[in-house]
Amino acid sequence: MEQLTIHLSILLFWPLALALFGASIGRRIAPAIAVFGALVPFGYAIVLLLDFDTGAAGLQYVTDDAWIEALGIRYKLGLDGLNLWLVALTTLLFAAAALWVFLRPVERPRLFTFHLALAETAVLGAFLAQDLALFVLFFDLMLVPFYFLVGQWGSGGREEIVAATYKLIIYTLVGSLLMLAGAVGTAVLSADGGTLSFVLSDLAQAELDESTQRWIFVTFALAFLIKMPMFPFHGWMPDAYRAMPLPALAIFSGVLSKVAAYGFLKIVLPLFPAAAQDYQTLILVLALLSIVYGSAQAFTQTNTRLVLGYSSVAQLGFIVLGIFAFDPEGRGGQGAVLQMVNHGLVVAPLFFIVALLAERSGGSEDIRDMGGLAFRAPVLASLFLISALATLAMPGSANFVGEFLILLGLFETKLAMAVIAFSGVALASVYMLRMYIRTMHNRAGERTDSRELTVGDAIVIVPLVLLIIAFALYPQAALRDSEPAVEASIQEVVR
Amino acid sequence: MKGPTIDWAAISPLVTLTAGACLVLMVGLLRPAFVRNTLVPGLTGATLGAAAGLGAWQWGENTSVMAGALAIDDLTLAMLMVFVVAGVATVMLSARSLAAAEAGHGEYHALLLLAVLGMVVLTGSTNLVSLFVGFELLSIPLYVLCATELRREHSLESGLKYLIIGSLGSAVLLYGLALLYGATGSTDFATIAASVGEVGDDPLFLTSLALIVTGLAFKASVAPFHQWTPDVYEGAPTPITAFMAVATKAAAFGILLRLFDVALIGAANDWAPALAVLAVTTIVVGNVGAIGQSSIKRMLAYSSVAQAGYMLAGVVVSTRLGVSAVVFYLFAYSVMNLAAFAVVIARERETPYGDDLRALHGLGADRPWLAWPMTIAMLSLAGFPVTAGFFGKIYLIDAAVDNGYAFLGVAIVLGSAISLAYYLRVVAAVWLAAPGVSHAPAPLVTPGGQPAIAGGSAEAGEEPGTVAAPGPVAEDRSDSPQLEVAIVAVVCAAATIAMGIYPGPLFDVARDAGAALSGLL
Amino acid sequence: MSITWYLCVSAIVFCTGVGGVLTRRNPLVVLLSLELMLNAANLALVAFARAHGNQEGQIFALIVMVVAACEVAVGLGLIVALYRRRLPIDVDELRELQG
Amino acid sequence: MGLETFGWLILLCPLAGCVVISLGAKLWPEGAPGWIGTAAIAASFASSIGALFALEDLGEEERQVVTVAWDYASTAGVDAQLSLLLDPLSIFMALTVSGVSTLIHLYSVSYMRSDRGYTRFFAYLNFFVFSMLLLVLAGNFLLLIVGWAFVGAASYLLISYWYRRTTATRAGIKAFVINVIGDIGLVLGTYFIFKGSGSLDFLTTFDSVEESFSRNDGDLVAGCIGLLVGAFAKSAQVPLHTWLPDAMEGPTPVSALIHAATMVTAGVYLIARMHPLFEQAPTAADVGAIVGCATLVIAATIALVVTDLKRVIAYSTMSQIGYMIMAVSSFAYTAGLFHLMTHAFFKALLFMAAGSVIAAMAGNQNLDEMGGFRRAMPFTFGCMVIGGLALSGVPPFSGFFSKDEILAYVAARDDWHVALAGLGFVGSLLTAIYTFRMIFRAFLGDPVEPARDLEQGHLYHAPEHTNPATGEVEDTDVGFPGADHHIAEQEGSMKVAMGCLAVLAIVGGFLQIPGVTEVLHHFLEPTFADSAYYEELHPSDGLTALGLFTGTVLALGGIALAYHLWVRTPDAPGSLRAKLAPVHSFFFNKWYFDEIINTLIVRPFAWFGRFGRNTFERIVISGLFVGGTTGAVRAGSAAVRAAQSGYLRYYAALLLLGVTVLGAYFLLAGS
Repeated sequence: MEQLTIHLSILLFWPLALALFGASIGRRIAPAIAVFGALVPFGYAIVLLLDFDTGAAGLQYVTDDAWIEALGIRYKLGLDGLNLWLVALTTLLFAAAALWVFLRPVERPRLFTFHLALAETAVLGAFLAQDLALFVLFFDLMLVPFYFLVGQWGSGGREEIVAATYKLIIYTLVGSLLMLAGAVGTAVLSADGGTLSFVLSDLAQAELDESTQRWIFVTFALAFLIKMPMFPFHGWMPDAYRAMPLPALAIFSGVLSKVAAYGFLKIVLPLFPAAAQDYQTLILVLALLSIVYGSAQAFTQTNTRLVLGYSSVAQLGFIVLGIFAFDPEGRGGQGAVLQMVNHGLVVAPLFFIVALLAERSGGSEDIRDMGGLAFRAPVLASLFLISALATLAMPGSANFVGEFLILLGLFETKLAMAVIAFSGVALASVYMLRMYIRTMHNRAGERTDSRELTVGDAIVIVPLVLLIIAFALYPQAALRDSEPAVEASIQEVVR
Repeated sequence: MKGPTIDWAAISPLVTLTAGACLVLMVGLLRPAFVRNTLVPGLTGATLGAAAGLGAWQWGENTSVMAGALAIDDLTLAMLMVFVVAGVATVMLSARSLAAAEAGHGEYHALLLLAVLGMVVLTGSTNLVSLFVGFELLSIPLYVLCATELRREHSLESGLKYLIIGSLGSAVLLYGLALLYGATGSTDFATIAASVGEVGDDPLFLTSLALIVTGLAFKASVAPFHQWTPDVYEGAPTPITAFMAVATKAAAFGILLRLFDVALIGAANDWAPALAVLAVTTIVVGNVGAIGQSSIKRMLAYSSVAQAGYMLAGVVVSTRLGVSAVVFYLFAYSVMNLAAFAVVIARERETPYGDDLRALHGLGADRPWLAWPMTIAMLSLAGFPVTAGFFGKIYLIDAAVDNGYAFLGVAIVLGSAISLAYYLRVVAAVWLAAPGVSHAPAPLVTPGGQPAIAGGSAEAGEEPGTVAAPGPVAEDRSDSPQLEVAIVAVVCAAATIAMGIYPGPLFDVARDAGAALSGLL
Repeated sequence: MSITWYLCVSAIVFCTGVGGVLTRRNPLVVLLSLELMLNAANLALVAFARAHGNQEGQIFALIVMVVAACEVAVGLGLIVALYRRRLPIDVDELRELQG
Repeated sequence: MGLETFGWLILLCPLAGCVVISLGAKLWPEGAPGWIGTAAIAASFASSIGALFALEDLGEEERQVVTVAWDYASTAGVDAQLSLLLDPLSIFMALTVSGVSTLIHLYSVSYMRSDRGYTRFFAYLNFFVFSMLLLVLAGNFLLLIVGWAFVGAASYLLISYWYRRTTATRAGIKAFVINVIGDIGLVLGTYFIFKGSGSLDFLTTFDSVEESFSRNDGDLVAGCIGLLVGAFAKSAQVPLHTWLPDAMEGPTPVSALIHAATMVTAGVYLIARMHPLFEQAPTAADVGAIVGCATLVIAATIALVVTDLKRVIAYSTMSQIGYMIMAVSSFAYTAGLFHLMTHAFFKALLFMAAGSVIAAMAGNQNLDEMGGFRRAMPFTFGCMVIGGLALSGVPPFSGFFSKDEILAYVAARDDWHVALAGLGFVGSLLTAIYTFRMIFRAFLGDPVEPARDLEQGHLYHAPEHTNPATGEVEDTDVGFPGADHHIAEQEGSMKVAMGCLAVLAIVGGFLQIPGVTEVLHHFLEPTFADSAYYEELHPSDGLTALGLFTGTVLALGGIALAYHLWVRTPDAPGSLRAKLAPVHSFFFNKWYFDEIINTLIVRPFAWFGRFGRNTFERIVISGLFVGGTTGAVRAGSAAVRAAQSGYLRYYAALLLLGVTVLGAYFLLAGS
């Protein structure tokens, strides 16, 4: 039986508490305190990572208290193989972002750091929540800080920014509001007369009939597909990516999309297996479309942010392919979990690098204004190259292992789709190299000046890249931990 | 002969309110400015506080008084709390308002107290007669209060509109009550409930049902009987608007719950579908109508229509869960609306833009202590997590799905989805719009001219000072934040967050209130 | 004599009131029409009281009269106020607030 | 030290070299990186020799050692470990690769000295060698794929080494993408095979191949075809060859190392390594043989007409690899690998010599502008001739034995393979012609200006450096081609490297003289012990003799013809070209492969992308989805606000309307 601990609550609320504290102290000190507030959870996550009982099924470090009896909502947190590495990734990226903000001050730092911290708490909450209502709560809460981050610190004209915030919030919140209805429906119908409970483990027990599962599945799927985003629900993505301040964007693209993918594995598959079966093909087709379409876009866009944005659309497509492969061995699921971590790990440094590139090309983030930047910046170039190669899942990177497992799983159940999906792998190499060459190589642009990255930049980016390499050498670490959890979450479906 | 035994303890809140009203009216006649600006509001607040205290003391007694005409039960008392909160807030918001000064503080506050009294009677009534009395006792003072800014045409217009449409509504209601009495042969809810069974398909009864639904739906501003709401809300003095938006709504739903879920529960099959349709219509109309309104008060009016739709869904399901959900939502709804209105009032007084959205531009950089309450209120109204609105919605959806009205749940979330468009517009104005509001003084109201209402005329005429530039009103124009307004905003916002983080106790209150209604499964 | 006739009369009176509210533009007349509607209700109440042989209806009717009086008082007050502000005494002119 | 230690050392030395060079980039004194790199590779070569002896110590049957570092991705029934397979084949490849690489590094030390990217160059070069060795030593499919992709990446980096040249970057991305397509083929093939065998480990898969697959089993054939796609992409076989000629954008040592000696032969190694699978799926093997044969002819024809010195050699490389692929796909493993080795020697030699000439031409690679370097550069000329003779298969040079062994074995495979062998002989005639066309045009005839300068003893320098491909002015910031040039005549290290290779190109063939020595065959036996053909497939002595004779005749004939055309009657080629205009243009445009691929794949996709960006996003995503919803809501709002007319009496009317509707509903529903 799982014994209760308080660790996760500390991990969860530390950043927010520190940020509030820092904000109350003063604008000068706030960023420093925020760094502290982000580094401690990272350390905490590392400890949990090491202390985690590998190979054990079920939750660990469980926190479980009654919160709202009237609605059967419990404050239940827990770690398992699914969210362990994602939590670590989250804390890591937020720590990086906090450092970045600390090293290159923003205006109104107190609010900025506060919003960052709120975002961290929300994301961690969504990953740790073991209660459906709690998950929905944190899932929606994630939006609030990003609304302000885009709105107040966004780049571009006032109109574009406001439009971007509207699209971002309304698109994503429409989805999650539907999910709210779905969640309540799940709880009520599962209880069916009995005592109401939102706790996931309880909900997993009750078998909803197939028609119910279907409409609830749709609500959840919409919320997650919009959040990722997947074709054709990506309408909010370009504007939001264009406007969002880069440290926030690194997190947004690195972690928030994973919450959605995680939601599929953690909630949808165990709770609505029958519906998942019914809609498998539909979702897979959407994923394939995302891969092809996202790659095509990434291949034609000239704004570096959008190249990365659309590449994420394609990468998320792969993750979803893995989740919905439903191969008996669970290879697809394993690959998906690994790939979530990988993608977060590679896309964050890329966005930081984009910021550096913009500085070196007269503030423009358009690859047509860049070129030849590698000349005096070999280190920057190699960091960029490593991240880029990892992103295009070059064999030898952990991303490759992820895609290898994903496609192997899909290959066993849906051969044709797997073959189509491979086109995405080829296209990835095209758009990532295109971006690398057009920025780092070729003739130098007019307003570019090639400078090596500063120590401050290195402090943020180098560790991330080193982690990419380390992970490439030993992806087994994550796979080992996630195996039992993945099996557990897909067993209902593949049976 | 000996008179009937009276349960003084039970009716003590009512007595307090009545006495308070008379007292305030009398005291209001005294000259010194201190009396008018401090004592009268103080007394009003005290009265409300006392009523609330007595109510709390009576909590759980669930007694029936006045020969079964009134039920002082947990539902009534819960509503009483809402009224008191709204009343106190209104008193604080009116402290420097033109309206109170023009109408005369005594009258103004006395009317306020009487309206509260009427609301309590309405929600408590278990008899058609007391229902109607309460209904009018709540309406008539409000007609007057709406028109108290005598020198502002909008105020008068809203007053008259409210009066005429309101009287029409009450006439319809009254006719309905008459027919209901005719059909069932009694004005007592219990007896009606007993006899509803056999008169189920009596056309007399059915017609009365239609008329009653209309009358009450009108007060709760349910579409398509909502049309007075935007106009009146916009025209009325803002403190009164806040009061109406919160308290009237609460009273209307109190009686809706009591009448339909107790007296008419037997005919649920007849009215439930109709109310469900009304609920959906209301949700759509309210949310859609609010989009693109430049006047914040008007926007809030439409939003209150939409919120009425949500709560009506709770009435439809006619289960304990439904009642509790509505009660909880009413609490949430009150605090978030009061916070919003408080900010509007503050900005009305310090910018030349009145209640126009421009008045909020750059508030975030300018007045964080007003910006945050507004933001929280809007997010809560939109149903964001960690605010009261979030759990309110969950509770309502829960109730709806639980009794097989899943589509109402979906309607609620779709409505909230639409509502984002205008709530976020406000938040955007607060945080994202460039500050650049000149704090030029708003156009002053010129002194002179005789106010119409007899009581008000004397002093308002003699001392235009209270109306015009100097004195407290002048202070409001200055940049100094009006403390009491800010307090209302901050407290209500804090309450919103608190309910969003630890709603447990409130859920218990709501559950008791729900339990108070007999005849529910 | 059956109660139906009383009801018919009261219904007719009620409809007359409604018609007045809908057609007349002078607020005074509108108020009068509203009075008609209330009194129609009163008639019905009394009739029912008689039919059912209990007093509740009559009590109700008495109370309604009082309430009606209050309404009219307030209404007249407002109209006077409008008049003082030199505003047109015409409900159709009162449309500053709309949209 | 044991075999396993040597195995890991082979891998780690180049890796260490790469890391050390790049980390110390700022500290190293002038020229140090070159020597560090060379030393690292030499060390790796030494450990290969060590491994060779360690392997020889073992008994015949246990000469297949697997050594595991750690679990790489072992989950959900997938067994992927970091494991090396040390057996004669892998050691043979390791020896060839590290040996040739050492010499080429040595060559580069001087050749690249004045390039500003000197450090970067050697870091890349070491990384490449590491990847190549990983490829040949890998013990399971996953690791093989990793090495496979790494060499592709290294080749990309080195092709676009002069990265300010748009031609170079374009060639680089082209090479990379085509190689990725190859990787995909490889991965898909792996999936198919894994599906049957349930294991990624080589030995496990091979041992169980009979149980897992029936002969010509559909999955197995599909899998082997997938592997072949990978092999074709890497070894520049049609139709995936178009990247190789463009790859000549890279510095000459790169062309010598990657695009002649080592990487491009990976396909040959792959097929040899997978022989148990191919023998179980002969259909796939036949495909390989046919494609190889086609390539060797097509490439040879193109090489006849190309005027770029390096591209001539590149096409000749394609053609030679065609021979090897054909051989291994016809199960003539020894012959294929033997030619792989000899080809590595003489082709690297040819490239080095060419590099020296190009340096003398100040970076100009156009044959039409060369001539008469014989007297100016005797050493280079000598090496070029030796390489040329070996390439055209003139006895007793190495190419003679290897190529003719291939043809003999292929002919002996079965009747229709004879046809392939016949085409092979045609190819060897063409080979002789284009090789000596190149040599004669570069070295004979009357000297051009650079040659004359050189005879006076000073090296020619172009007034301004231009990109030979496009003629655009070079950006000398990023190296190319360095302040001054270096030719073999003046550089000791270049002399040494070329000398060694020249010797090897002469004597390399003696390892396998038909009927005399069979060193290679015996050495490789343990790897191919399970092969059904390794011992059985043997050409009759008569066939061998015939082959040797024909080969000699064709080679000499080709040289004579070339001499006649380009030395004796210098105007003959022009008239010939005029006569055969269509054929010439067809060859000159490389059989229009690039154009076809462009129109079939690249253009449609680019169009799709633009369509998505300009049309779909605007009309559907933001138009239909966003615009549609907001539009509907706006319309509703307009309606509601229109109803809110402000007319009191309308409100009253609507209210009463509502009552009536409600009443009607109740009366209808109730009764």
